Amino acid sequence: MATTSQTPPEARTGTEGTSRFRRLHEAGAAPFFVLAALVVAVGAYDSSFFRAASLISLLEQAAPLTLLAIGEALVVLTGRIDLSNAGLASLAGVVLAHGLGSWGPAAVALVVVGAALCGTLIGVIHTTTQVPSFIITLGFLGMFAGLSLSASRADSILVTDGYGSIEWIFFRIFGLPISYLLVLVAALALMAWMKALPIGRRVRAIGLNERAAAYSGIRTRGIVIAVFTASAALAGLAAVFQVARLQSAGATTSDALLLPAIAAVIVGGTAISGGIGGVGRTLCGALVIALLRVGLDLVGINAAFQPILYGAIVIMAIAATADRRRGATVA
Amino acid sequence: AVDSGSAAGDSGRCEPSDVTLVQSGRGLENEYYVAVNAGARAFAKAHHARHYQWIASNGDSSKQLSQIQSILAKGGKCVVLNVDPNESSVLPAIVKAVDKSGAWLVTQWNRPDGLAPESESPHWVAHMSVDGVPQGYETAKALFTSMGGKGSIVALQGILDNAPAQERFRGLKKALKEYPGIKLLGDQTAGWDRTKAQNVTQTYLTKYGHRIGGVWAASDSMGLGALGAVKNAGRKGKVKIASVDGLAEVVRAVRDPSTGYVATTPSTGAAQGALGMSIGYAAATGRIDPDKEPRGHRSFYLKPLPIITRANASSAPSPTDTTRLDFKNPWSQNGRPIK
Amino acid sequence: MKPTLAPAGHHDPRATGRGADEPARPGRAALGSHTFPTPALSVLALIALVMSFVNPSFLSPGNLGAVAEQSAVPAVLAVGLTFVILMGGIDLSLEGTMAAASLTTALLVANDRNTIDLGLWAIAAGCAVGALIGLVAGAAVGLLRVPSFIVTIGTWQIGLGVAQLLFGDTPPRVTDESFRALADHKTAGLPGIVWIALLVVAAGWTLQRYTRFGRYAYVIGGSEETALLSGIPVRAYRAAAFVLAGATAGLAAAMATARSGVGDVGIGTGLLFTTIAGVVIGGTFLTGGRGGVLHSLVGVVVMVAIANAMVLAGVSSYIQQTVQGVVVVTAASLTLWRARRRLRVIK
Amino acid sequence: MKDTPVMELRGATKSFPGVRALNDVSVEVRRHEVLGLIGENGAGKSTLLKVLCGLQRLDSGSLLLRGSEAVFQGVADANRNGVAMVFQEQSLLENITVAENVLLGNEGPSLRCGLYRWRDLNRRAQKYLDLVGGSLRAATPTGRLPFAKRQMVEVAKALASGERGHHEPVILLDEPTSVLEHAEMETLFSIVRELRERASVVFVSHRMEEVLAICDRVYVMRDGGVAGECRPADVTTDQLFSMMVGQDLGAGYYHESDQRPAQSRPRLELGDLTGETFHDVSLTIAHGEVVSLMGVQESGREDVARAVFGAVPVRSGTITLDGRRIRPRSPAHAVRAGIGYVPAERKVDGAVLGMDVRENLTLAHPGQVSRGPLLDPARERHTVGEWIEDLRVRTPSQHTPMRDLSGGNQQKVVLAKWLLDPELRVLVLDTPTRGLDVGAKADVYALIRRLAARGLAVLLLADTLDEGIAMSHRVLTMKDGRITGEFTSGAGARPQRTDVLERMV
Ligand SMILES: Nc1ncnc2c1ncn2[C@@H]1O[C@H](COP(=O)(O)OP(=O)(O)OP(=O)(O)O)[C@@H](O)[C@H]1O
Ligand SMILES: Nc1ncnc2c1ncn2[C@@H]1O[C@H](COP(=O)(O)OP(=O)(O)OP(=O)(O)O)[C@@H](O)[C@H]1O
Ligand SMILES: [Mg+2]
Ligand SMILES: [Mg+2]
Repeated sequence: MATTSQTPPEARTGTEGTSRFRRLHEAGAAPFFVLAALVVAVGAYDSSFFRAASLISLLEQAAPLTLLAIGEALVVLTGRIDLSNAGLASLAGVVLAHGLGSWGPAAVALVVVGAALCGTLIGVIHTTTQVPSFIITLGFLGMFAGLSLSASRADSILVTDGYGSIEWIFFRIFGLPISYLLVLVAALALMAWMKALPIGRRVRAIGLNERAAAYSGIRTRGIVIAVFTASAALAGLAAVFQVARLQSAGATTSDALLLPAIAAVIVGGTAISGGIGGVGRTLCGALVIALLRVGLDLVGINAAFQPILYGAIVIMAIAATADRRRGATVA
Repeated sequence: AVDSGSAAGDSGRCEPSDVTLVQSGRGLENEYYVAVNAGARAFAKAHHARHYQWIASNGDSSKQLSQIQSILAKGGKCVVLNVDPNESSVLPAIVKAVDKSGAWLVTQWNRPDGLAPESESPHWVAHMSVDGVPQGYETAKALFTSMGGKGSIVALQGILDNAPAQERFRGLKKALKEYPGIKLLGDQTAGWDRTKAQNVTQTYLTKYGHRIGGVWAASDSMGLGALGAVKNAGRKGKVKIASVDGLAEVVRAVRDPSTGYVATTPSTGAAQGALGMSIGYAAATGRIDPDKEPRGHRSFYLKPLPIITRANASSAPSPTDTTRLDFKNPWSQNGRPIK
Repeated sequence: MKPTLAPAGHHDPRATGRGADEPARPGRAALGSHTFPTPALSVLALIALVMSFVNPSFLSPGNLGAVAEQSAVPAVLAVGLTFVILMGGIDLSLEGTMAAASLTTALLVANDRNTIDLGLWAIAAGCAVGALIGLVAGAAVGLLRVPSFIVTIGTWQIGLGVAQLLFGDTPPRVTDESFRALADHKTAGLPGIVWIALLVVAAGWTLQRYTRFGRYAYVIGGSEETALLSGIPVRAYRAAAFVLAGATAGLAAAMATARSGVGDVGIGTGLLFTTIAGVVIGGTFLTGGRGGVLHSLVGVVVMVAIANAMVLAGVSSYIQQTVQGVVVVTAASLTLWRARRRLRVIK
Repeated sequence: MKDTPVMELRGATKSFPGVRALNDVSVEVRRHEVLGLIGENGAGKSTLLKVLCGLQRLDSGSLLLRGSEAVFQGVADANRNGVAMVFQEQSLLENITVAENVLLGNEGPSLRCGLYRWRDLNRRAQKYLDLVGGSLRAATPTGRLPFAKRQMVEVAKALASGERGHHEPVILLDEPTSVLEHAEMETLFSIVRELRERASVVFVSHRMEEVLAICDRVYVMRDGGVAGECRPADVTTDQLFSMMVGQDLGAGYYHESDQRPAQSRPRLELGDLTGETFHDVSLTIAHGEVVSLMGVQESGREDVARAVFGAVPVRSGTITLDGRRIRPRSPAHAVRAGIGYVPAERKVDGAVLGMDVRENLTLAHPGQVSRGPLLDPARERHTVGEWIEDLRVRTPSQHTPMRDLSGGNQQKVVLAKWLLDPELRVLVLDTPTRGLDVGAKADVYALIRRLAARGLAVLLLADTLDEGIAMSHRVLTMKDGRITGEFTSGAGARPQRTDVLERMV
């Protein structure tokens, strides 16, 4: 959806003076500044926010959102979008809640693998029919919603048997939330993966110039399928976290995380047109969004004004973090 | 089943002046929550609470949980929460968070099967709900009676994974059994949504035509949508409608015989807001010890209220009317316990 | 999400080789080209065919009227959205914009909350509120150069917030019967909102075919660079498209408000899905430059017809969403199938 | 007044990162003349035209329009002043009609009360279309036109744009003939001759005969400067050529002495290969052989090249590599079989401009700089450094984004991307020197020679006839999707240009 176009050559020359600022910006520093500014702003209203309990609680809340955002970031890096991952997380949660009793810990693996397969299916259909990912995943969003409604028999499922096998995710170790540590481990693993293996470059090359990537012998189709698979697997993992956190699952539990996850990716400075950005800064973007979701309550903003502020802050944050290197990223 | 490590048993009860009252629900663009907020706010005002806050989940379970966790991380033990969980699946986590921080929680409407305050934690003081079965049953009966005990109806369901929606529909089914002359032609979910209800009803009206003698809706907003469709089909007054919730607009429609709207239930929002707060407040300030309260005080339905029909519609109070609320006795409205 | 087709300057001979000087065969040309929503119409025909076996009342005049009535609001939304998408952008804020406009309209006609009565000017006010929210998005996209995808998630929230502020305690109920009659009153068997929608579609089509704004939408969507080279003020036109989308969302909200009789924050719930899916199924490319108002109209009718058909066919509520999802994917695949090519980039 | 040039550049200098595209250039365009501009690739011709039409601004020097200094705010502004250009890369939109393209941004009188009057628009556009001939119809959707016809539309568009002003227009044509067929070329020439009566024309071409035939005056450009000015009557093609390339390069331009005889063992064989735009193409390339495939725009030669690389589907026929039959279903397959491909559209298909030099260089064969599955940064730095040095890629660092490199250096990186693989067997080069400056071009030629000497089979789609003849062991010509001729072209025994040309058109 995003169209990039070369700026007319003359328009480029003006930007050279601020090169240090630009270098910081290109390195992905902007989201960190936005996060710092928000933390300071919330803390200024309410100094108790700086207490360890508050900050750790924020990290814990951010965990499932971050997982979804990381998966989304991989898809967005190729210039595509996955509108179905939150819906898939809801479905996976329902399946997991059913499965934990009879399968125990194996259910976790089954759910993540099953979710990954759903992602593979999406990728295959998208690359075969050459229908834009926006529409394919929109359709799958509907399917997942319908399926989780049927699977949950329109009721929420309390997990009792087998809860022990995932409950520990939201324990703390040395005062640190295991959940977020796990997210960090997953993110670091992905970052290392993207950095140390050729696939990272291939994903970015597809986002930046898919034709050139294809003409370089990169299996673009396979990689696109792979990122959808990864996104779906992370959605499955997010479902595990949600069930661990909520001890139950409902048909629509994670649905509402879709737009925040996308916002997190973009606030993190990943270009929606693809190729620029990555996992690390998405962590930061997810924290910004997680903070915004509760920060306005902490500051005590009247509920009716909150959406207005949220919308305005998101737009401004993205204006600050957007990387416009590739010319005018509009549309 | 919720993890222990509870802060229970600590004797330190809160001074009334330290208590923070927090009411959580979907959002104030919904009349029901306006009534809940009015009730809770009225309680806060009556008790000069230091701080009262309304937080909106906007239909986002994760957000609701996050908001609550953040408020607990900040406010500690003297927080009283009256929560309408966005869906029952967030409730265990809310209970866990409250239990860990030692704050006080009262919940409304939704809870997963197998989870109850009396068996979980003293900090989950009570869970109250409104029994949807008699609501659905009574309104359906009123509908059937107005149709003369025979004919066909269609039903509009609420969001399918929602307990009250299911209870109300069960009430309808129960009434149907008692009225063999009434046939249920079809039921569809309209997701509590007025426009969607209007579209579904319109489609039903073209599908079944004049066979439809009545529409039963699980909520008033859907009932109003059905009314719109009936009106546009030129069958206003001929197709009877009944629904649940007590929206002001529906009460007005019930008063007007030409609409064909026969029944709704009184609004319970203000009562749920005020009672929830007063129970939590009583626990926080040490007036009651949740562990010592009987089971009927921990999980209960509100006393069923007589439904609103044309006979009593003109005397029905406004949903946001808080003058009749009794803040003295938190158990004043208790009906039967929830199993 | 940018399906870069063959890049400028690189021409696929297969796309261009045939029919150098085609003799005018308008029928064939229309069917084979992008100027007519043929695939979407085929999908519609397919639905009608299937339903004529499953439940023939689908094709009854009454039900067709119902489909028309239910299509009216999303069709109006689609008209504005089409121009944004033609230029390669997207507007996700429809539901929020509609919420704000619905309350504005309801509070400005005769209503039970205040004594203001602007009569039909309230509709204009609703459009204006929509246009204003569109302007915020347009300005952000044009001036801040932020992708519209995310900007309009922001303006969606802003619209919802404005609506919540206006909501107060009770939904403002419209007491102006002439305003409500606008939606309900039947002329030639069809209710008012259908006629309004047809007028808007006609206006949109005129805009698309006969005005600079409309023609330049194709130019900008085709190649922003060429547009800039030709001295077209691209940013202004882009912003204008968002303003138009906002205004039509405002009008759609007024229509929906007239239909339901109350100002409602949730007035647009679910319409974003219907409208965007409709626009794409109609054959308007999300990358811009192809498609049009008529395409979107047909696409939206397809979406509404599917929902209607499922109720008529008695499909269980539990699987309706699933069926709808399958249909969206299938219909989009059918519409876009003929464009498939090796190494084609579609995002 | 008669002698005031319509447009004049004085001491014009324009630099891009790493390149001085125009270096103290002074030229003038006189009234009612056809001014020719020739020069090697990258000599700065297009840049000069872009400056004249307001697309680019000078770093220093001045632009005079009808005697007074002018600064154009953009192309539209230049149009209003009667200056219009046909760009080297086509700039028509496929999704609107021919009429709209011709009058884009210039609809003026065809809009009444803000509404398009299509008939009027079509009529006005048709006027220009009739001028350029080619039986073009204004109401046709542009996407339906074949490539060459679009070029005529471009000319019509320039005519229309040039007439926006109140002065006699200046029309700038940047290589308008490179994609035209013979008959269309004749039409174009007659248009240009007719234009001379009421306008000034600047004409850029690589074909010297054309320039000599049609121009009144010619500037020869070299390396961003004007190497000379002459009248066609006074010079021969050979003289022009030596002015263009400079004395020093002369004979060594194609490094002909480096050509080694090919071995006889066949490396790549195509047997009756048929696809959508080519039929029954059979050819064999031996180890160490360079075969150039010549043909005009629609001859199908590009698709043959792409088919070998798996980028377009093949209907029937065989591709045999080192005696083993392969069926490349995608470029990825072809790459794994040992085939490399340098596409014509460097910026679109060849390089990932947003990535840096190092990443681009290792994109196709990361295995060469990895240890096991992991990329080895040290090894990568080393290997990339070697290639940069070897090919004399001028880049500030390995981490410079490709976007910032000059075209020639970008092209070298794209080539190196394939050379990284020691197993490479076949290299398909689609106009690999397009857009390269003189030095870079010579470097690329030298490289092709070296590769061939290594045993590689090279399929070359040359940019110009001369290049194709000079660089190859054999020249094959294609027309309408079929092979029409074969010439051996060993060192010292080159086929005649006219003979080759004859088989192509
Ligand atoms: N926008 C740009 N940014 C950077 N370098 C550029 C740009 N445009 C041109 N150049 C460089 O300036 C030099 C002159 O380019 P120009 O396009 O004028 O050459 P030309 O004479 O038209 O060549 P050709 O015959 O290939 O068209 C080349 O080295 C080219 O790479
Ligand atoms: N939106 C459009 N897209 C593509 N082509 C168009 C469009 N509008 C007009 N045209 C082309 O322009 C031509 C003329 O359009 P128009 O229908 O106005 O002409 P006409 O019918 O001859 O005139 P009139 O109806 O005024 O007598 C059409 O044949 C059509 O090919
Ligand atoms: Mg050039
Ligand atoms: Mg006409």
